[in-house]
Amino acid sequence: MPVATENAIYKLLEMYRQMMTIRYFEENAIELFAKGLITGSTHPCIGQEAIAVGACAALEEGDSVLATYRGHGAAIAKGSDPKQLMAELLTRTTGCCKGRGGSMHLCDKKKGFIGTNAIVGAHLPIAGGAALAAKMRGANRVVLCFFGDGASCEGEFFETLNMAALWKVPLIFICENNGYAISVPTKLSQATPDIADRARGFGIPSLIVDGNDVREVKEAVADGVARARLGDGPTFIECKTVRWERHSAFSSGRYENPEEAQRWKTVDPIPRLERILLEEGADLEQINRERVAAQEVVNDAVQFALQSPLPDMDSIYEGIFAEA
Amino acid sequence: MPVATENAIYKLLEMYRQMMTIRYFEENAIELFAKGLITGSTHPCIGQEAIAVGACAALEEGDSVLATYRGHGAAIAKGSDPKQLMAELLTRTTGCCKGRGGSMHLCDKKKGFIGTNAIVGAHLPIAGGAALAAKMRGANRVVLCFFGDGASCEGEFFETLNMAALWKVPLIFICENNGYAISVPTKLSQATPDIADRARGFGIPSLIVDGNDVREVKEAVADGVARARLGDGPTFIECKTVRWERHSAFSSGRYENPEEAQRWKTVDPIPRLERILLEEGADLEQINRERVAAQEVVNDAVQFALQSPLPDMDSIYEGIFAEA
Amino acid sequence: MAVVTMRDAINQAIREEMVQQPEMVLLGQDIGAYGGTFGVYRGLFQDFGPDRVRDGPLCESATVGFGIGLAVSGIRCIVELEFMDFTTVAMDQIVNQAAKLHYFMGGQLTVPLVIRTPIASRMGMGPQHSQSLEAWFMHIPGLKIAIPSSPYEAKGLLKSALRDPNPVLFIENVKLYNRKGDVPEDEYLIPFGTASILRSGSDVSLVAISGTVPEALAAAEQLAGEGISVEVLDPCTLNPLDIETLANSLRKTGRMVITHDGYRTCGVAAEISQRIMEECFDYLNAPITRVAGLDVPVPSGPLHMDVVPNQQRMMAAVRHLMN
Amino acid sequence: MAVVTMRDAINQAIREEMVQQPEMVLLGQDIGAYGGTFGVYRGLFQDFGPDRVRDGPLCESATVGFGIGLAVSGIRCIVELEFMDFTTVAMDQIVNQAAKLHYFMGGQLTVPLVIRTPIASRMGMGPQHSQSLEAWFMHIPGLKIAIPSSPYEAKGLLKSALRDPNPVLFIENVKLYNRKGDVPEDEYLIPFGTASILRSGSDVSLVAISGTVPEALAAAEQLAGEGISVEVLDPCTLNPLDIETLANSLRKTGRMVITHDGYRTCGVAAEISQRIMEECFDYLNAPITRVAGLDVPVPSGPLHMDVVPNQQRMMAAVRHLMN
Ligand SMILES: Cc1ncc(C[n+]2csc(CCOP(=O)(O)OP(=O)(O)O)c2C)c(N)n1
Ligand SMILES: Cc1ncc(C[n+]2csc(CCOP(=O)(O)OP(=O)(O)O)c2C)c(N)n1
Ligand SMILES: [Mg+2]
Ligand SMILES: [Mg+2]
Repeated sequence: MPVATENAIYKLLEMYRQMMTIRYFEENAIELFAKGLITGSTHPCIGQEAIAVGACAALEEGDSVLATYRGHGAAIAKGSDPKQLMAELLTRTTGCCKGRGGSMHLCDKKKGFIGTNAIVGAHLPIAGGAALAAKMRGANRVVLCFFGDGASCEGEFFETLNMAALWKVPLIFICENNGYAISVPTKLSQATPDIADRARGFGIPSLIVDGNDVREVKEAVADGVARARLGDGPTFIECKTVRWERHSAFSSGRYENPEEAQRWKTVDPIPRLERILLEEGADLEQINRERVAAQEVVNDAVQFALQSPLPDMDSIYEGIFAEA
Repeated sequence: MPVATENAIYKLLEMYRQMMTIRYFEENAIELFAKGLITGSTHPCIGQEAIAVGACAALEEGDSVLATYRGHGAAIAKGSDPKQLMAELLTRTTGCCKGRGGSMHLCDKKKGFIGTNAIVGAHLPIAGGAALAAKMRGANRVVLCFFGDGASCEGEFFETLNMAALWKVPLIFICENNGYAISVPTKLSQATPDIADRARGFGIPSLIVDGNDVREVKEAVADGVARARLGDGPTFIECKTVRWERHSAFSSGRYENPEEAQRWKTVDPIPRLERILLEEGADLEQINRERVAAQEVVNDAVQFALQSPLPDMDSIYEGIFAEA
Repeated sequence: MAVVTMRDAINQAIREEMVQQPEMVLLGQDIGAYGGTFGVYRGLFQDFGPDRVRDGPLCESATVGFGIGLAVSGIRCIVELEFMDFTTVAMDQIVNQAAKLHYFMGGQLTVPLVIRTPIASRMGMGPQHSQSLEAWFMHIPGLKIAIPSSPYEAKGLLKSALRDPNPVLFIENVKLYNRKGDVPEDEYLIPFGTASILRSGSDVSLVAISGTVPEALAAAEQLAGEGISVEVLDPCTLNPLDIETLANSLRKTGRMVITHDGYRTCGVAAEISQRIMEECFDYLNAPITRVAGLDVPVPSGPLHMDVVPNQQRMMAAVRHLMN
Repeated sequence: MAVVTMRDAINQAIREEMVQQPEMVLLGQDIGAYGGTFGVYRGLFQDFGPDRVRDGPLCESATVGFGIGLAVSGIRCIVELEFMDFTTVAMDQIVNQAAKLHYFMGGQLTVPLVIRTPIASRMGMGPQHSQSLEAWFMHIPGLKIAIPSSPYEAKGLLKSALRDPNPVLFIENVKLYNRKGDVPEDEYLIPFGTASILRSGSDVSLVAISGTVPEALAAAEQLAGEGISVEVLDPCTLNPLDIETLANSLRKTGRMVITHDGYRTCGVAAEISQRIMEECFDYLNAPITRVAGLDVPVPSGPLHMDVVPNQQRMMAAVRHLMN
């Protein structure tokens, strides 16, 4: 049985803590929504934590990330403070977007988290433009963009594949194929099972990974990032995963088959990483320590959010335009 | 040297006459535009006649066709009366669209020519819907849609590929890759040379043909049509061709390299078909007879158009809505 | 008469027409077993099957385009766009294709297509899920527009839309889906271009659109207690617009307030006001007043409820006109 | 002062800012060696090269999206959309992204993006190439809008747009590209929100937008001969809108005609009229009148010239107000 170096274990434990932070964060969000503290809706990424964490682990601080409304995990993995994120979910003035964005619109520019978007597919070309900016500045930075299987039917997805390939921008496409767009299973939205095939048609190196294996995700993304830094352009990575929860706390997006949903828990990326950790030589105590730390971070975030004020109407007209 | 049956020669001669009709039609349109008789612009398909003619030769009367602003040839090949088409270019009341559509908006519903469109890419999903209608009615009808290399960068193109493959609609995609979108050469609009690759990513059978060889086009389309009639869904055919003329009579869309433009004349599909005809056993007299017939048809169309009245403002509010 | 929700009234209209028009097809996302994002389609997939209730991929533009292709082929179609904000990804198909084909093809093509989409302005779903964009479409010749506020209106107008050979934008409202009201048991159709007088009054005309109607009625009720008699009107359709009924009300009252959730600037209120000024200038006792959505991207969170008009703002506007 | 065409004035503004802002990028189609669909970019590709003048594939939505991505990364960008009608295929990026990101991201992102697009309403290119859709964008908070009618305005406003940290829709007009006028040799900027009084007068205020300005001036000239003194105003920007200058004119004249090529219903004239009514009700001697594009899909052929306002219609409206 291979035993990893201490450094490697440390990195795995860090990913583990991040995944647990995301899991707790999302569980709390669902609860807070149920209590009426989050307006509109909230879209948990429970079960998909390995993708956000694995992908962002392959990045450096100066790299950028864009994600969807289901991107709380991406924000956390990119290093955003869960306090400001949770406060944003609760639309408090202390939120990363001053409480205007809410659950679907997170942003933490300083951390390179350019943000989440609530129009399916719309952030893809924006990510492309950010990647073009990175390329033009020649600073070896890359941009990573998360999106779903549903998004990969929208025209903008293809337009972005084409432009990204043409202009060889340092963009990593991360398709989180969780099998559903709200209630629509992929078999009702595309004729072929693999989305990666489509990117290949543009000449973009494309691969499929097990999105519930954080190491596999990380390695694939690291390769893509390396290519991008060398100036070799975009990479497409389809991460097969499952969506455990309903589409959002507001809309059910119920599955065709409840047994299917049950089966998905067997692929939970978190126990899977625990097994890997034990195999690699970590002990249970180390694992528990990270779990507790994650729990604390999220508890603090919830407290912080709950204690923060809601914005008032006095500020409503502020910041429609930026000052010159 | 293979000598074709009389029937085969007859069919080739018919295609020849159609190609010549289109050529003369377009030459006249350019002239009429220069005289100020066509407002806006007009987009000749000179040099691309083999695609329209070859493709439509593989259809039956009840099948439908959609095309772009560069679709005068498609309309003629689908059997529309050049008189009404030319009258429409001159926006006369006798035009197929009563003179409202003009050069970019032709339609001849009775002939199955659903029409041309001036928004690049927009007619593709409309063609998809028409194909879905054909499928739902189960009458074994197919729909054929022409579009350019430029259009194949627009999101709607991909959305339509996806839906057409998914729902297995009887739609033949005919990409007229003439190397340019106005002034933009394909090398500046896509990373890979072949558009057919993209359709393959959706699981659509895709092939590339010499778009200047009317027989090759016809055979490829006939295969696709056969598949579609069997219920096997869409086929994608990329026809490599060249655009001889400026993009339109209004905008130059000049080429990077004037020699290139000269070279293109060497691939003219019309002398090519003449050679084929002679090889297959037709004689020069037969060929000339068709040429003269084409010329007459176009002359008559021009006369008809010029003698027809322009619409007046009294009718301007008529027909915004259809009567129940 | 039966008391039903607006959601059910819409469902009934579709169901009835699905039966009467055996070729009619529904396109959209989440419209299959799931029954539509807001449950409007419940039961239809089960009863009419996957060929007629076609759940599909997430591509609004091509979905509308397919709808047009069906329609020009003679198969009537309803496309659902899940939120009105997403009309932005299908604008060309709606505006340059559906609305114009009949006219510019010289009448050869007709487009019997109904596009249903709900306004979600009072849901707190943030800037990309809260817009009330009816003014955009009213700007475009060739599109009929229905924007009902009651189950009765919704059913009768949708049935008319589904018999119309033209493209119709049918604008619903998430906040009204649970609104209940009487709906006749027997079949009925409401013609486009007939405004409803929801309450008569003599001092001020209050024109309310879609989600603002319940609060407009409440405002009128409360103002009645203060001795101000408010006439509440709902245009029901924006194209055609029944300007005559609105103008007659103005001729009676001399004062008008117009309220809608859509942004104030270049909203529907400006158009209605201008039409009234053109027709009844001499009857105006005071400037026509707008109580509209504020000109800001709608924030998430509780503030969104102050961005759209509420009863207080409507009452304040009416009282101001009375001074 | 030098006499230049509007096309050249725009070209100058871009060229000057390309020099002053070494990171600024141009995106679009046919903007390379070809010099832009209507020649506005002539010479820029040659002088600034393919990295900064990026001719690209035909996909307006992603092109605007790339522009936003550059802008939020701090690289100012101009996207050209070849005809205003094609804004329809990029609406989400313009309306739900560019316009709103700064606000809903709590100020973290700024979008220094200029989208240039020409109205082609007087070209006879038919229903899908003739629209003047400025009212749509005026409806959306978060977008600045410039719509100049002279070389002087165009250059000064575009330079301001190119220094503004916000998204600006810069609306040009194909018919005006060859319009000539004086442009200062020295650098100048025109601030947004300042209407121009193009001719002063005392009887009627004639507010003209974009392509209607030359005929409005001709109408005023001819009416002067009939003894009617017309003040001609150009708002120059629609967001912000300089309502004060227009209102002051109305307070002086008591009568107003507003003219634009855009469709009449829900057009910009309705908004301006409503704002004037709200601010100057007591000064109105007559209803404000619109001379707008007719509410029909613009046909190809010579008829299109009667679908948009012309000098005759403007004069008739003014004369009517004087009776
Ligand atoms: C343009 C657009 N259309 C529809 C929606 C409504 N919607 C929100 S999420 C979603 C499903 C997206 O599925 P997918 O891309 O697979 O992401 P997932 O939710 O599975 O993470 C839909 C249809 C939207 N927000 N934007
Ligand atoms: C959505 C849209 N964008 C831009 C244009 C302007 N335009 C008209 S034709 C054309 C080039 C299209 O090229 P392609 O699809 O290759 O067809 P071709 O003209 O070569 O036949 C462009 C950019 C348009 N009409 N519609
Ligand atoms: Mg999904
Ligand atoms: Mg081409």
